[in-house]
Amino acid sequence: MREVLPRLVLSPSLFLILLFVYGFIIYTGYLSLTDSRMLPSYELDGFGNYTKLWGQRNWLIALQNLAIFGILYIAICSVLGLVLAILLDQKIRGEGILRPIYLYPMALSFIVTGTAWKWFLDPGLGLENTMHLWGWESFTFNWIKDRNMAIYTVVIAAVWQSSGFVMAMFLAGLRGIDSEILKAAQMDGASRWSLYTRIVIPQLRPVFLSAFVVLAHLAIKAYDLVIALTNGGPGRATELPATFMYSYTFTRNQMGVGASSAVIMLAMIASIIVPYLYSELRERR
Amino acid sequence: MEKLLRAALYSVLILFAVYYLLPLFVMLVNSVKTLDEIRGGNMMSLPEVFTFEPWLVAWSKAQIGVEPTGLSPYFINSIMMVVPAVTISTALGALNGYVLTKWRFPGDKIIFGLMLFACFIPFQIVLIPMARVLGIIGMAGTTSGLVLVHVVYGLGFTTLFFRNYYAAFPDELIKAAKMDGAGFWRTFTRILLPSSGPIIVVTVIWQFTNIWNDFLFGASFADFDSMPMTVALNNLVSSSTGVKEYNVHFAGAVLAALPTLVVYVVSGRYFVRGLMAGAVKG
Amino acid sequence: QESVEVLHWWTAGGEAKALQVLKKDLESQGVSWNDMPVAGGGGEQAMTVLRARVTSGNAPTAVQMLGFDIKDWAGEDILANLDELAAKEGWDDVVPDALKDFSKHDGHWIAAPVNVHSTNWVWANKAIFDELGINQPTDWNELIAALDKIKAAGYTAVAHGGQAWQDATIFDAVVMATGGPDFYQASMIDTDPDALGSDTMKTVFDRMAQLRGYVDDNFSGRDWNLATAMVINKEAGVQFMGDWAKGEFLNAGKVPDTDFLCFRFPGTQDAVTFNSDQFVMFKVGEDRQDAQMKLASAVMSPTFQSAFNVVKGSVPARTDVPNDAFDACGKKGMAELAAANKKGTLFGSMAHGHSVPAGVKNAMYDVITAHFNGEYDSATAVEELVNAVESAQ
Amino acid sequence: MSFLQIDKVCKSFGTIKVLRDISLDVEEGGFLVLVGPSGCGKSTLLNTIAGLEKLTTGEIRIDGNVIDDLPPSERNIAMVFQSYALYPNMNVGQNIAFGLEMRGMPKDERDVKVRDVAKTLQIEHLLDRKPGQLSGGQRQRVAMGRALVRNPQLFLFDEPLSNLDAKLRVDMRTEIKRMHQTLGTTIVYVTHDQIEAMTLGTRIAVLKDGIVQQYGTPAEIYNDPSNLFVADFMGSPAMNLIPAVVRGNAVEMARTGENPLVLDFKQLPGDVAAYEGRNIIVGIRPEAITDADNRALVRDGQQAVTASCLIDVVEPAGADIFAITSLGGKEVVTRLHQDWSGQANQHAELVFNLEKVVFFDPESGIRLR
Amino acid sequence: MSFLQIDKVCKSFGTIKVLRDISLDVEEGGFLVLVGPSGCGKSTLLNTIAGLEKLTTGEIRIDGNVIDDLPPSERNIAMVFQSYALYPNMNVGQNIAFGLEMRGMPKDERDVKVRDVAKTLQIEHLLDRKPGQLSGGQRQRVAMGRALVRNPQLFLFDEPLSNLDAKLRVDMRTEIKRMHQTLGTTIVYVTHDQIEAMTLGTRIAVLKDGIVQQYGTPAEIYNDPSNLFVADFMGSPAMNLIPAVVRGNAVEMARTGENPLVLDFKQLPGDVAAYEGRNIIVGIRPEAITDADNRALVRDGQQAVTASCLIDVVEPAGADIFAITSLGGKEVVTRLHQDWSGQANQHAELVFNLEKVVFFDPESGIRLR
Ligand SMILES: Nc1ncnc2c1ncn2[C@@H]1O[C@H](COP(=O)(O)OP(=O)(O)OP(=O)(O)O)[C@@H](O)[C@H]1O
Ligand SMILES: Nc1ncnc2c1ncn2[C@@H]1O[C@H](COP(=O)(O)OP(=O)(O)OP(=O)(O)O)[C@@H](O)[C@H]1O
Ligand SMILES: [Mg+2]
Ligand SMILES: [Mg+2]
Repeated sequence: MREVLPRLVLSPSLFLILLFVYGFIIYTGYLSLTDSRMLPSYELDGFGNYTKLWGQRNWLIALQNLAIFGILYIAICSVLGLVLAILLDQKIRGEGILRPIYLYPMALSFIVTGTAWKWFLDPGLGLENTMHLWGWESFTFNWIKDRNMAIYTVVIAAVWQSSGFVMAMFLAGLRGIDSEILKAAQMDGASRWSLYTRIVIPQLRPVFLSAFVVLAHLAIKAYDLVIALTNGGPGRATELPATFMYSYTFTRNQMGVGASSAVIMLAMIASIIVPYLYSELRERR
Repeated sequence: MEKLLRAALYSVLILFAVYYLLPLFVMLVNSVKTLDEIRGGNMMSLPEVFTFEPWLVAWSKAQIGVEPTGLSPYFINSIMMVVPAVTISTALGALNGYVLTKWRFPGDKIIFGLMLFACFIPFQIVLIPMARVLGIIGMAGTTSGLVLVHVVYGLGFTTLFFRNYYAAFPDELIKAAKMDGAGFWRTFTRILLPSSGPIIVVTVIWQFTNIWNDFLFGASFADFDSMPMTVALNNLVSSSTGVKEYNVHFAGAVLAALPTLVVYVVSGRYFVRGLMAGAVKG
Repeated sequence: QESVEVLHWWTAGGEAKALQVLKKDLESQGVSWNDMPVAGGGGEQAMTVLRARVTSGNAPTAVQMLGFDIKDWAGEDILANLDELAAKEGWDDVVPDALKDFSKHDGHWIAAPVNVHSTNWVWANKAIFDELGINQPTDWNELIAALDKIKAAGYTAVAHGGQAWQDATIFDAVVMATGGPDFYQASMIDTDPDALGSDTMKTVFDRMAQLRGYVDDNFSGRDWNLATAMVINKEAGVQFMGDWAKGEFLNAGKVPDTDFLCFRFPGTQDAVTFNSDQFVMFKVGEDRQDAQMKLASAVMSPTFQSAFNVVKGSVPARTDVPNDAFDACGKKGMAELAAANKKGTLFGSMAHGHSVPAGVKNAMYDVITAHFNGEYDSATAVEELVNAVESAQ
Repeated sequence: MSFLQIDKVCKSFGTIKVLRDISLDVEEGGFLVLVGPSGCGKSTLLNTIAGLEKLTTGEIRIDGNVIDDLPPSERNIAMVFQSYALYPNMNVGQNIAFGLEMRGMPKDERDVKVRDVAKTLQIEHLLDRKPGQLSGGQRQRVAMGRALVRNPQLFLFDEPLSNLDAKLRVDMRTEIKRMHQTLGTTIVYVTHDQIEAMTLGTRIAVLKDGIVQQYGTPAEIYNDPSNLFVADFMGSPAMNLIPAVVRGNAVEMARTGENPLVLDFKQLPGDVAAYEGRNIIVGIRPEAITDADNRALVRDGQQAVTASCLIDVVEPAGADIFAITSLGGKEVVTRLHQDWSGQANQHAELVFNLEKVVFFDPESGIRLR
Repeated sequence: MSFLQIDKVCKSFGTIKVLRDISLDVEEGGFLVLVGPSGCGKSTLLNTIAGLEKLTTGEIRIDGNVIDDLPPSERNIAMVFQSYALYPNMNVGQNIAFGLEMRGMPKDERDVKVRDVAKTLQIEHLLDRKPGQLSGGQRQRVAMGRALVRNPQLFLFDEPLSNLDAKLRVDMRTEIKRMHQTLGTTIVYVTHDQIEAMTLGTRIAVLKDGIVQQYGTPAEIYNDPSNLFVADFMGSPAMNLIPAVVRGNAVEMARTGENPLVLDFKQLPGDVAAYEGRNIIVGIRPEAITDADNRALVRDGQQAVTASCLIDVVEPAGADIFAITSLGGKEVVTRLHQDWSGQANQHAELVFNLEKVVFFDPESGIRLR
């Protein structure tokens, strides 16, 4: 009896998760092997969808974009988050005001801020125009219109949204470092620079790991950001796997291809998350 | 020298504050301009003619569907959905965290791993099968259906938060309660729950913002009478072939974001601290 | 009480007001209206929602739908049969054949068409035309000449928003203007590989590239109404856009023929490419069928068609609606629609999903947009077009 | 028959054997202290008695009744934890009353009991405070109160004083001792602290790797350790364990640059004879080596040897002076009178109380008697 | 001139005065121990010496040079922290070498120095390990190594042994003592542990609320406390502080149900005369009251009084037996020989060593001499 009750309590959640997450993953896996177009069909079709998928130029672009976006996004967020956290950790007056300012973008959805960002980045309306109006005529900032640069504007907006959150994580990490270690380093004659590069940052390794996992999954799932900002354009220049999957499944009536791209995405996520989970849960004991 | 450094430090921090505030500033400034001024003017400039009209329109007059209802009725819908969804997912998360840390059994880690991985699935893939299931159990298009969906996909995070929090909760307390004769439930309700303040706040904020901001599920599974705020906002801002009233859009956007903004700013400090306790440490 | 639930994406002021006419009408018959608006992306969002609704077995009574989406849904055997009502009200006689192609499936009525938008319009700033002494161009060369003039005068010649569907809207017109109705039929509707890969098609792409030269640098991602605003504000000379653009002009207080001009894309004067919003009726329980029929009937009533389309900027799907309430552009549109219907030059617009299924359409979008943004030269574009269409089918 | 009988108890976590065949008996009103290095299984044994862990094999009986299958709440056992484990959300009164409440005692009755216990422990004025507002010593008292109020058959204490500072620890130790004497309840008590073990226990069990090394009265454990481990483990400063060679009835301990120190016994224990000419380990506690003026530490009739030794380090410790010399290659700690006036690096006359010397086999570590 | 001079140092955090007018001198090669209750400002004082905190007023001089404005790295001071503060991301060798590296010493030179220090501390085999893989004692050694390698003018230790278990603490204590004797460096050392303070320090400063209560040699502090606070604070078990009444050259301590105990002095200290017939506090350390057989604890020529007292509690503690009796309404702890064979609740003959008795004013707590 004592042993049964806890499992009983856990079981509704487990049931929900198994059905609604893993059941659906299996379902999607199955769909990716069928000839589903507009609505699910259950006729098996082999790996046709996968061949089709990898034949799509858009898919390759999406993957390439994801690589660019993911690397930049994760790198910039981490660096910026770390720098901000370090700066904020210098006994700043007004930290209580700055911190929520850095953090609040996480609370807003891009449904809300997308238009503002689009405006801000638009050369005709936003920053460029403003600079022109303020007299800096030669200023140009038209990345959002530039096929080669548009993906970087997605990075800018995404960094805006998440870097504050990463900052908070690093701040937590910094605050957790034993103050005696910092004192010891001072006694050892470490300059502020070597204090951080040699002593503090190496100790933040676990935070880097957590931040990486959070950011990586956000990068792979990034959807409304792109839709709100560029809707995949100019051309297909900012297509990402998530937008690709959505558009093939729901607007192009190629559900099979969409499902196969979802399976690939899941595989990518799993390849990042599973090792992390494994190490985390093993360490615990 | 030291002073100079300090000044530079503050300038950098304030510069970043500006970066983070810009979009909000754009929204706020343009929500109190007239449409003409927006069309002709500088996005960053302060309004020449200050008008509160767009806010009123967005709240109570804007065309969301056929009727010019404004966002207000959908606000209510969102509340009706958010409150139970947050409550239930938080409660389940707390129970799961409790069992996974204090009533461990073989395989509990695998179960936790399964729940955690669920945080990471892209939601687009569940739309179709979820719709089917909702239809089968007769919850399609209802607020309770939406609540169910949000509970399911919030479970991973709520469980994670509570698990990490309770993991730091001394096992000796549980043992003491057992010695005192408290069973599974009473230990939970009398000992753990009353001490879970910080993590409950974190979880509630997290769930609240996520559910409040959700668009995909709201659009897909809601009915005419259960449509949440975000969907209404989307109807307001992204109508396809009509005239775009940007000032109203921005006002509406800020209105829709208001609850989450308030929540973040008011309890931001608690949130960061709780996040340390519950999430960051992995 | 009887009720209907209607899924649509008409949430902007004018559109919604137009729908209210319908709502009031139904309510006067004791049928309540459950509104289910889902805006965004020309109904993309709504189609996703519809899919979820249908999958969950909770289909709405009626759904606003465009072109091939209707055909796709019709294939799923979940639509209602309106034959009885159509026979009683004689829809067959008043609805153009090209529309019926979508409203009927296997010979059965499944949808009630609301309007016809024609997409091959040119919207011009009259002040600029007058100032530069430009007449309405009637063929490609005149168009280029006019655009050159406008450009030389320092205006943006073509106001355009760089979104795939806007690119494709121009493409439709250029195909029609370059190859004529038969070529349009062969390439855009029948997707005949020979037509798609023909030299004519290469010319089409060349002309697209040529037009690209008249667009300002800042076009990418711009919403169509912002482009319209450029014409209204005398920043740009012309915009190639469907008739919904008229609403923007009217809203800004402009008057047809005095402040702005509307005319067919040069070289397509006789032909009309269209898209048509229709209310597709889904199978519902017996208790709700009566209301559904009332809705269909109301949609098809001439008064509604007139009232709605006056506001919407489009023309009625029925050809027998009196044109008294319409403005100059509207009257022109109605006349030309009727003419094209008679002449057999009324074609579904590829850009708006009325000529090919969504998959093919999007494949074409990809090529057109890529080419318009300079990723392909015209020869490659032709090649890619053939490939893309083939693999999407 | 003993009151608490722990009979051949084994406990494994997975494949790790944490308790191996533990048998201990405690008479009613007895005070059993468990000591041993960290990880030796002390807490695990306590948890098995409490019912918080199921034992793998063996049996535990209280008053003759096997309790192995009873849940903790039905065993009538109270436990005080190292961290006190006070419920942080309840005030002191509620903390103490919680166990009674769970057993369904009505509120007025509870209140009376809580007030009684609080009075005994002099924490009446704290009843409305939350644990977070208490000092370490006060928390400790509340934890005791929580155990006391239930009036259990058996008390378990898991290092209850280790979180207190030295001064408070001494006070609370005395208090626990007094409580035990007043109530006469049976107690099982885990500690790391030598003095606690010696002063509180009626019996001490020394554990290592889940095995009982020795079980006996404090005096037995201290004066009569059954092996090197126990000898080394109990007592602070620890017993000096000096390698020596047996020569007839004497043992010789090497010194660098001097003649060996010879301790001449009237009669060595029987076992030692077999080691003639070979190495053994000689065990002498610091207080059994003292300065010559302090001779009376060696009581009348006890054998003693006086020798001059080179003092390496002098550590005045207030009440005593610890002087360190070197014998058999080992540092040897001696305890001298606080008024002793010798210096480091000089010779001093030291008295070795031979009655207190014990011998061990150098390989097996077993005591030679 | 003293080597380290702390001259009227004050330190405030905001409005809280943490150090008030502290003046302490330490000769070269001296060993100053700071003791005092938690929060009295010990760590703060250490930090000001190290330069980790700026002092508010006052001056600190080393070798005659004022160092107040030098940053920590230029003071040539090394510090060992309670938590050891090893850099977790570096191995032992890197930890030890870090200070040298920061001072720009070339790698080969560093390696030689690190190896030397590691050899001295017997941690050569650990050089490649990370701190996480070390035991408490090993970490402690590494922390010492890090300080030693820089060959500083002054060592600061902030409770360096408090995280070690009792056994290891004793060993490391001896090692620090030896290191001090070998190197002859000046040391300032903070501890909570009485024995550490007594055995290590050449001087002890007792702090309370940021004020120096007494500054002197360990023997002075222990035997000659200047007020009640110091008397009570130093020594474990603590000094017995017994209310008594002055009658001529004797003091009387009340006993329940018995005649008062009278301690008859040859000559009371001068200050005490003024208290004739009034209350004073008599301070006697536990080891100054012992059993009659243990008389030699009272050395020749020392005054002593023998009296029969009722023993309340007996606590055998291995090396000694602590017996508790009651005088002047207080529990009085006495330290008896381990072979003493009395029982609780019986009378025993106790000897009071009058040479060791001190007196205090009951109100002000000031020592009467
Ligand atoms: N639940 C458990 N699962 C697996 N191993 C455990 C568990 N609890 C304890 N152990 C192991 O059993 C051994 C004994 O643990 P126990 O806590 O009884 O030691 P202890 O003697 O109380 O030590 P300490 O003095 O440090 O409290 C340890 O090696 C520990 O790692
Ligand atoms: N940075 C600071 N800001 C404000 N107050 C401080 C700061 N550091 C210490 N204090 C206060 O100064 C007083 C002395 O602290 P300090 O750490 O020196 O005490 P301590 O004697 O070392 O105590 P412990 O024995 O507990 O280590 C305390 O009351 C503490 O709260
Ligand atoms: Mg333990
Ligand atoms: Mg301190």
